Amino acid sequence: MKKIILTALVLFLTACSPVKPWERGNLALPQMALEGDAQEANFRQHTFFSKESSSGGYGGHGGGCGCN
Amino acid sequence: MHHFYQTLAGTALALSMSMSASALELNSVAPDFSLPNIKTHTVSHLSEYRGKVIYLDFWASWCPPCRTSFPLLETLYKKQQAKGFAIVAINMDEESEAMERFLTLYPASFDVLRDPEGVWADTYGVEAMPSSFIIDKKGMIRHIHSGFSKADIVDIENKIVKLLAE
Amino acid sequence: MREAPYLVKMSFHAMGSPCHIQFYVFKSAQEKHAKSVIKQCLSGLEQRYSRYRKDSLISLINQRAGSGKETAIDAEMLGLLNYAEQCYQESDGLFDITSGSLRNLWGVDKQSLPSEQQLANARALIGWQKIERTTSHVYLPIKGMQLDFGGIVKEYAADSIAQLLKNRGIESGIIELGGDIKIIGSQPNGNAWPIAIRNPSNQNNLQLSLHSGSLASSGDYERFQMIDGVRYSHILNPKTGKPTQGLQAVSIISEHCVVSGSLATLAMLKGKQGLAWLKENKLDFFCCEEDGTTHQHLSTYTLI
Amino acid sequence: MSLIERLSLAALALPGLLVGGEAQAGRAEELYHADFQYAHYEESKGRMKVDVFELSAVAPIGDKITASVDLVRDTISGASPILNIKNSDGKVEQYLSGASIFEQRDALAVGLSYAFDDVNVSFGGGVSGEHDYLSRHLNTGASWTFNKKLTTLSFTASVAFDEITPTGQSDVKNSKTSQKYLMGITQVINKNSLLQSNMTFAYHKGYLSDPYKAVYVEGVGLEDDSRPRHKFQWAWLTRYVHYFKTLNKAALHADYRLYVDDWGINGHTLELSWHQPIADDWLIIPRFRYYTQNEANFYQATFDAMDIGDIHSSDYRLTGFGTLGVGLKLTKSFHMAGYIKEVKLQMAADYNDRKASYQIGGNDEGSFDDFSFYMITASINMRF
Repeated sequence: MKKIILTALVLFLTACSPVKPWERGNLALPQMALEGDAQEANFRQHTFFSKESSSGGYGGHGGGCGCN
Repeated sequence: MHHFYQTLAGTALALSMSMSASALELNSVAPDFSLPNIKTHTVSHLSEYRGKVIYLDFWASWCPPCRTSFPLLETLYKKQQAKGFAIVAINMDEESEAMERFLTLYPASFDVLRDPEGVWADTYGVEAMPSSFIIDKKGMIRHIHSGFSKADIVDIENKIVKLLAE
Repeated sequence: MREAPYLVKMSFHAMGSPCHIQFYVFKSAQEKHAKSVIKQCLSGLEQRYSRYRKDSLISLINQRAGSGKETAIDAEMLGLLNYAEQCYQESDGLFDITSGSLRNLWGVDKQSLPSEQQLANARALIGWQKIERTTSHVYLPIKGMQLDFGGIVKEYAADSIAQLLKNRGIESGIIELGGDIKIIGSQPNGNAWPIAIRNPSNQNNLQLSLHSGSLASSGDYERFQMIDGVRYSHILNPKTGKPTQGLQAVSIISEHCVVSGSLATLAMLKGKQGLAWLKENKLDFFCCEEDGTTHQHLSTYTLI
Repeated sequence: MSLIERLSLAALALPGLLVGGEAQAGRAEELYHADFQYAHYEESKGRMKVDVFELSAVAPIGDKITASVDLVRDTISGASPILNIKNSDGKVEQYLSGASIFEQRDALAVGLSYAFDDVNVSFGGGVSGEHDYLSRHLNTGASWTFNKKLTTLSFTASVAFDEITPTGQSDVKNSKTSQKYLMGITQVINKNSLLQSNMTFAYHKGYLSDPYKAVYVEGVGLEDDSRPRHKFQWAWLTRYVHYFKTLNKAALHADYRLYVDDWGINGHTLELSWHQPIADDWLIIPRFRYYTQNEANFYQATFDAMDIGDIHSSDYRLTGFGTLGVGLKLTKSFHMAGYIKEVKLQMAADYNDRKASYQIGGNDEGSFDDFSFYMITASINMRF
């Protein structure tokens, strides 16, 4: 299983077309944010987590304007 | 662990090598360009600013550090303008409305030019948003600076003052 | 099919020594642009790091020694200082760029040995740990302290020019600045660049060919002085304040010229243990002892 | 590393050799955040109701450190299922807890994050408790952005220590510890789309049963809910976001999560949401969610003397079922140049219907467990 994931990731990394730093305007828009409203997302996931058995997966960083 | 460290160093080297291929170099001539000026609605050339110390800034309205930088750059410009300091801010928003809305919130009295396709950002090898190049009176790039945080304005002003005194 | 590239040769004087640069280009525009980039790089470096120019950044720092006034530095100077610190640590204090003040005692024109008192005073002005520096400023706390980037800047210039030309699509060439050599890439027909290392004791030079990498030498076959019939090298040991004894000359081959240069200087500074140190670190070297015997170890690079 | 490698690495930091821009440290945003949210959750059949008040604040310290604090108060009321009984004609009915329970849960969490050039590390911890339950947790995480800032690797790890002292059994103190690890990658695919894929591993050890739930054993009576003392969970979430400039700059969000645990449960979650900008700075976001899971291998609605082992449960969360949900979210943001830089209002409502028959592959458990629930949130976020 691990090998498939790794090869998928590597293939996938190389498949992306290079995006120049100044071409990230669309990715930085609020409607494109993975975590638009943290509190609302946490409440929603916490509710589903306490009503269903599945949980996990959410979290992590990245995307957006890539400014530093 | 040792082996891992070495491969990590190896990849870091490879990555850093590939990243820097297109960037411009310190102490090289700043390539001249001509871009539409949003105030005069004419085309401005970098060479028009020859003899001045120039803070050339590549920015866009959607980039948070640019919001931090504009008010600070505006004060710096007002303070040093008389001594032969110019700011050329190249906006790269795809649509000019977004830029206009930004400039109503963060007014700029220095020159703002338009480069939506990022043609000159490519030539200057912009690697991060925002990126700025400090150019001396002889047209040479003396400092390259990517990103922007509040504390940077002090260091930038020192460099500008030093170059103005040259 | 791209037309055949043609060879461009440049010979000039920079950083106090003769320089020869050769590279292949396809169009004259490329040649013109490359030449202007090389001149700007060298003049920029000389203007900032030459101790002989009163207006250079180094002179400004040295003049302000002990004055309480610190000097702002940019990313390049910060990089050089960090690199010098690495060399200082690797040589446990022998490679010390604050030994600038020793230069005056052992200048080429001096006819007599400096007195013990003069040596003691000079030693008091030396010590890398004495430098006060941050990522944006540097300050020499004692009046008379002097920084000297000899052994770093000329080799750094060779590496910088190679990088500048590579960025301009020039893949074949060789850069020689006062004996320090950096290869841009092998010749268009695939051959390596022939190089000769001068053997100080006899005239048959060592022939060598390099496809890539760099070669830098340290030693006293050009800069040395005879005082009362005794030969003194210009490589000075910051701990004793006296010229090193042991090896007469060392040449090192490695990827970056700045690394080859500092390793060669380090070997000379090791004095009597120089040869053992070279072997222990498995370096590619050619060296000649004071009695004229020569040694060499070339693993990754080939002899003609 | 050999001498020559050490020197070479130091040499490569010289601008002349590694020619290019200076990478700058620090994080993008240097603003203070203050967010307040009210949320309400309510189930059908007079079951549980929850009101949640949450206050979060974020403050930058220097140009590298960011501190955060989060305060939450839940008030829970209403009834909750405790038991399934098989009635005289063999049909299963669900019994709710008689008295209307009223509980209040308070939680505090704090965090610190430090931004290097391309790496961000964070540490945090918190405590949350009710009259019969105390949980303390610690977490840490790191993210590394590289490949011209197009790729971000994230790693998080957290550990939680929970203690349960069921009401009416003050001498009993059951504890459990949970460890959770996440590794994920976020990749910009092109100007208009990005993908995030995270994998989480969770391992729980200790008292995992529910003290307030029981199982009905035909001909014998009732037994306490009794689950294994360890549980391993694995989840793989993939999120895709795509920008549609021509549809008035809308964005599609599509998430799929695969879940497996060693209690025999496999779960699939699919969420689709359409983020549509309308007028200036209004966003209208319709969304759809489908969830399905099968039952745990020790779950039965009711038991009989033959099949009652020492591990057994009738908890409605461990059976097989599916949930269909729809929702709508509205946000409006105001941008200003003064002391307050941005104010954002958010309102959202979701309706979810859970049925055994919605489970993939169907399920003949009967509808005694079926119920629906809705969620409402309203929040104000301020940046200054």
